[in-house]
Amino acid sequence: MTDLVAELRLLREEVSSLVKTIPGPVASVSLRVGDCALEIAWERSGTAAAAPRPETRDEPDDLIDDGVRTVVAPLVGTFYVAPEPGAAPFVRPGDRVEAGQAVGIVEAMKLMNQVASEWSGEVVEVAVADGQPVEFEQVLVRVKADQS
Amino acid sequence: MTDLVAELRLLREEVSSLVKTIPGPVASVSLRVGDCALEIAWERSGTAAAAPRPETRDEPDDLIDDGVRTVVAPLVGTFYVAPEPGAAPFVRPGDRVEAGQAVGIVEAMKLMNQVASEWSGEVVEVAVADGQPVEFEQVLVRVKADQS
Amino acid sequence: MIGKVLIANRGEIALRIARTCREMGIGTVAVYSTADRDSRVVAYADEAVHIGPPHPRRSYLYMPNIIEAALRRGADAVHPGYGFLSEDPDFAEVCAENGLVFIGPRPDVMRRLADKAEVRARMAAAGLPVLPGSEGSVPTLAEAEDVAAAIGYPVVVKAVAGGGGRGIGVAADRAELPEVYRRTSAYARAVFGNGAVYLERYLPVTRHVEVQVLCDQAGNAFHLGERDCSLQRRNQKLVEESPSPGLSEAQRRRLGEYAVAGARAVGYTGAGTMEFLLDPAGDVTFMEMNARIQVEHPVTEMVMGIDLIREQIRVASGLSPSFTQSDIRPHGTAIECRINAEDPRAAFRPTPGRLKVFQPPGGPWTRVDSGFAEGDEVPPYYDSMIAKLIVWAPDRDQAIARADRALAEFAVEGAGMETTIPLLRSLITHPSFARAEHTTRFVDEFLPTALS
Amino acid sequence: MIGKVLIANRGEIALRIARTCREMGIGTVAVYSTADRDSRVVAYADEAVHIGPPHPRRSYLYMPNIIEAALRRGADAVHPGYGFLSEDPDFAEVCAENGLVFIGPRPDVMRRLADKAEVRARMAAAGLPVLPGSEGSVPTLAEAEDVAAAIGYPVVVKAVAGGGGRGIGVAADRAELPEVYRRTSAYARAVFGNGAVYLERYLPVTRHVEVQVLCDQAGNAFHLGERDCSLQRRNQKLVEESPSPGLSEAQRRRLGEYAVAGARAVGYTGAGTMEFLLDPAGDVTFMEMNARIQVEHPVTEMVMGIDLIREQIRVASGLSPSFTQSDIRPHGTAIECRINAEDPRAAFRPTPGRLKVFQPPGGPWTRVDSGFAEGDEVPPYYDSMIAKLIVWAPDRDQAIARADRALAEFAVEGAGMETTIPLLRSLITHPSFARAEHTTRFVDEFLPTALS
Repeated sequence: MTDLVAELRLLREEVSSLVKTIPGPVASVSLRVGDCALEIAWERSGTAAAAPRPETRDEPDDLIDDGVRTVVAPLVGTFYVAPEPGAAPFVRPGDRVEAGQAVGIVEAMKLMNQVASEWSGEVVEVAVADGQPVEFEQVLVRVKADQS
Repeated sequence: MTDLVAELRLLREEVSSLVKTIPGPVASVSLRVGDCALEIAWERSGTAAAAPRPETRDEPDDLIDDGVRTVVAPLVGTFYVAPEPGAAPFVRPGDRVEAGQAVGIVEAMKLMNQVASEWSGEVVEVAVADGQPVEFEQVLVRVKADQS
Repeated sequence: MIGKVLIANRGEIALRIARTCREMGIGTVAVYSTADRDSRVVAYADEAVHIGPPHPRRSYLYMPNIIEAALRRGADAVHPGYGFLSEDPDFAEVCAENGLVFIGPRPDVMRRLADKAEVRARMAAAGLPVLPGSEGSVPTLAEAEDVAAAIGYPVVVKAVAGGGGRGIGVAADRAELPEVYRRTSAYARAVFGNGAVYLERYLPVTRHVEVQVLCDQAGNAFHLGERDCSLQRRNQKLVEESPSPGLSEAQRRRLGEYAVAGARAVGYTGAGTMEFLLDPAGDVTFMEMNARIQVEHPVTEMVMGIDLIREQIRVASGLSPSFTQSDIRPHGTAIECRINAEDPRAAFRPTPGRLKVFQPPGGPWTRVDSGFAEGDEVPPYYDSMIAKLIVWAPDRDQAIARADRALAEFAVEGAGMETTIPLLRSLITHPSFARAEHTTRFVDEFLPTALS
Repeated sequence: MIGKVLIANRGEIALRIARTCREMGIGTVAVYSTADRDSRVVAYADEAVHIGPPHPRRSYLYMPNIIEAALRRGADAVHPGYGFLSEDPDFAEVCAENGLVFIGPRPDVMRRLADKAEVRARMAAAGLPVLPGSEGSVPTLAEAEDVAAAIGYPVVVKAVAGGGGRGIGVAADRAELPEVYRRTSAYARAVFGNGAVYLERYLPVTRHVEVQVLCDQAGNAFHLGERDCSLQRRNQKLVEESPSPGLSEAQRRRLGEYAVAGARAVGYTGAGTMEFLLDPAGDVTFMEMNARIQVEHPVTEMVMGIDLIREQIRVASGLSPSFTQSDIRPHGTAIECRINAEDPRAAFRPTPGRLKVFQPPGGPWTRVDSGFAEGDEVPPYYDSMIAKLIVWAPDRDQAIARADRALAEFAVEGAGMETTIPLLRSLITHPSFARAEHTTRFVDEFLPTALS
């Protein structure tokens, strides 16, 4: 029961955060975690005037999903772009990655944690320089995911 | 059974929290946890039911001048409706007053200050009872002013 | 005992008084001008009476409406706060005539204190050091020239009816005296309705030190330590602290004795302040006595652990204070910063308007007295002080660090609004202030650098 | 001296620690979960590091991310606050292994203190009064029955790894013991991962009195007076005060001596709390020792004029405290009220959500420690305390009046939000509290009336 509550809350929290952080009017959200699933559809309306649209014209391009996805740090530590000093980096911008492929390492408590891309596609950016400290969920690498 | 009830309640609470936290008018929500599922669809309407309409219709009548004007206390003191105890009141509702005519007295620092109407017209209300304390600019008498 | 108090003031001091009344179980009647309709104290007090339009002359200075409000609402006492009617003997008299306890000294004492030249003479007679100067007022320029020649230049020409730094002129030499005499007298006639002036020797580099006194109706007089108010800009205090840094115990004791002797000499009752100048040699001279609670009273409260508003009410009720002189021992240091809605870069022009953001600091030993809350409007009709920040710490260094920490936390924003917060931070963290070397001229000398 | 502190906590205590660090000129690193992204301390601290998702197990309790954050940001010390990792010996050890000063006692001392049965034995050996009970833990029911027969019913069964009121069962007689023994042991195994329990005689009507201690690394131990925390609901403190009303000077002195002797007996360093029960006859018995700064530490600060966080940091830096035992003299009375976002009418269910209105009180001797400001979101993942209100006054009656005044000023509103403010007001203004006759059972007995 407690776990269920926690999961539900997480689900809700995640959706709220998500909706808050993505600019522009969202049409629908669908989120599934194990047995839990949440779907929300917003009213699509010519009556869009009724909806509070604070930043409507700020970044119109964001309405179009450009397919760029992020690989984030799973924990706090130091980011390394290569498996060892002097070695070639895991990925460079322009490289192709497959889902599950390592894109970097976060060292924490002297352990090397490989970070894998969840997406298959093209590396657009390695956002953190080698040897820099990273926070939880800090964006490490941007990948333009393949159209599915 | 208890668990099921509890789960349902959780679902409901989560959905209402969710709907409160996400911006914009929601068209439908669907939430599934294990065996439980909750779906809600809002009425899609040309009517603005879903849209928050803050102050549009709050006091539309104020736009229409009903011609009622107020005579207010020029100072703090005690209001008297008549020139002396036992005498007839200066004005009664329904009476006609001319601009400059006394409608009451405010006693302050043992001085009797006659209060005159600025308006010619019909007395609608004497808003303060005889012998009551009044504040600065407190409404004493309401007059429906003549159309000019 | 007083059962219901009308608070004849506005802003932070009105709320300050209402808070203590609430804690004492005493009812409160707030009065307000149209501009203060939505102010905190109006919402806070048990009752509130609208007494007039924004202009003070027709509201907070207009006695008939205030007296009527007190009588109609059944108040048995009036607390005048500071400013407005607080030092007006006529108001104290009218209160008495209407059976209202005026929380302050007796009208005759207030009248006596309003004549600065007479007070000076009385204090000198009571053994207090006063600067060499005229005996009483100086009605002619010829007489002024004789007195100035006797006491030596530079001399200060002061309005008999002045106070708080207003109605003062300095003549560097004989050539300047006629113009300074004429100007000061004309100002005094125009502003105070009384052109009489007196002369004193000018003390160039000084500290402003004042002693809090409290006298009950049975003739007991107490002093509650001193405050240093040397951080001033054109006689407007910006920062106050207690105790005064750098005084020896002997100086402190002597100041206290002077203050009590002076208060007795004028038959004082209630809370009052004896102001002194402290010269670089450590000598003090009496300056003036203020017959009211002062803006900076909280620094005394924090180091003494005594609620001065409570004591004022006790004494006005005929009770003795809740302490004896031997209970009064200062602990640590308290500093007050006056936060004004003003633009120091534009000659301290007031910047009234809506407080879009108003988040006072919190945490240990951080006291904020304010009459405003977020969303409130600072009206343009009154003084521009929006809050007093008072901190306490075991020693002065820690108190300065705490004041700076708290000032940094204080968030105030509004369209076109500027505050003295950045200036206060640069003043209190200045090495001269840390070493307590600042004089009353420090701010004026420091300002051009601070604002550039 | 410590130059940069990582604050391994959230909410009011994180901001409280950051404020003192700022005043001391020490850099601060805040850590935060996703839910606290917009919290005050994140904005306030010099640096902030996102350490994990809302669930504490993956953020505020997740050592690797906290240690990495400290190392990566160059912190040389970690302040754990209260709760979370503050009493975890492993965390203290990991800090030490990574060259970080853990602001708290040594890991071995913390380990010792985690075993309540062993602490009890050590305190008894040091001459502190403990309730009749078992020597160490009681591994079998048969043994428990023997011990209970010897000390007399009712008896309390306590988890060795418990504390703060968790893991406790009372057996009124022999018939009840097997079930209470089994239940407490099972709870302890499930919650603390250690099912060991010990027995003590049950003390029915009591006051909860605790003594603040501070020990430096040179072996000096100081006591800073006591706090009375008798207003509790199911072992959750609601109101705390210092000094404890009704103690004689002799009792107070004896408590202080016990506290120092006890702290020495376990080799304590840093700030800690010795908890005692006070029975109606005025006798005290040792209950437990808490190896952390406590929620209610401000009441000690206010009566002593000592910043306990500053002293923690000094002592952790190897310095001695800024005071000696003879400096420590309490002044007046301080009361703390814990303001929780909970609905007392719905079994104290937390009511998280956005603080649409959040206006803390101000004015004299009114301190608010809070991690929130207006507009902030109270997340549902952590405890529901949204602010601590602490007031000081020269005596207890005035402190109660001031607390009530300040509580009345405290405006908190939000969709569906309820707070403990109305309940706190009815508790502190209750005649039993005014006369200081309340015991630890007062709230539970009074609640049905208060809420009806």
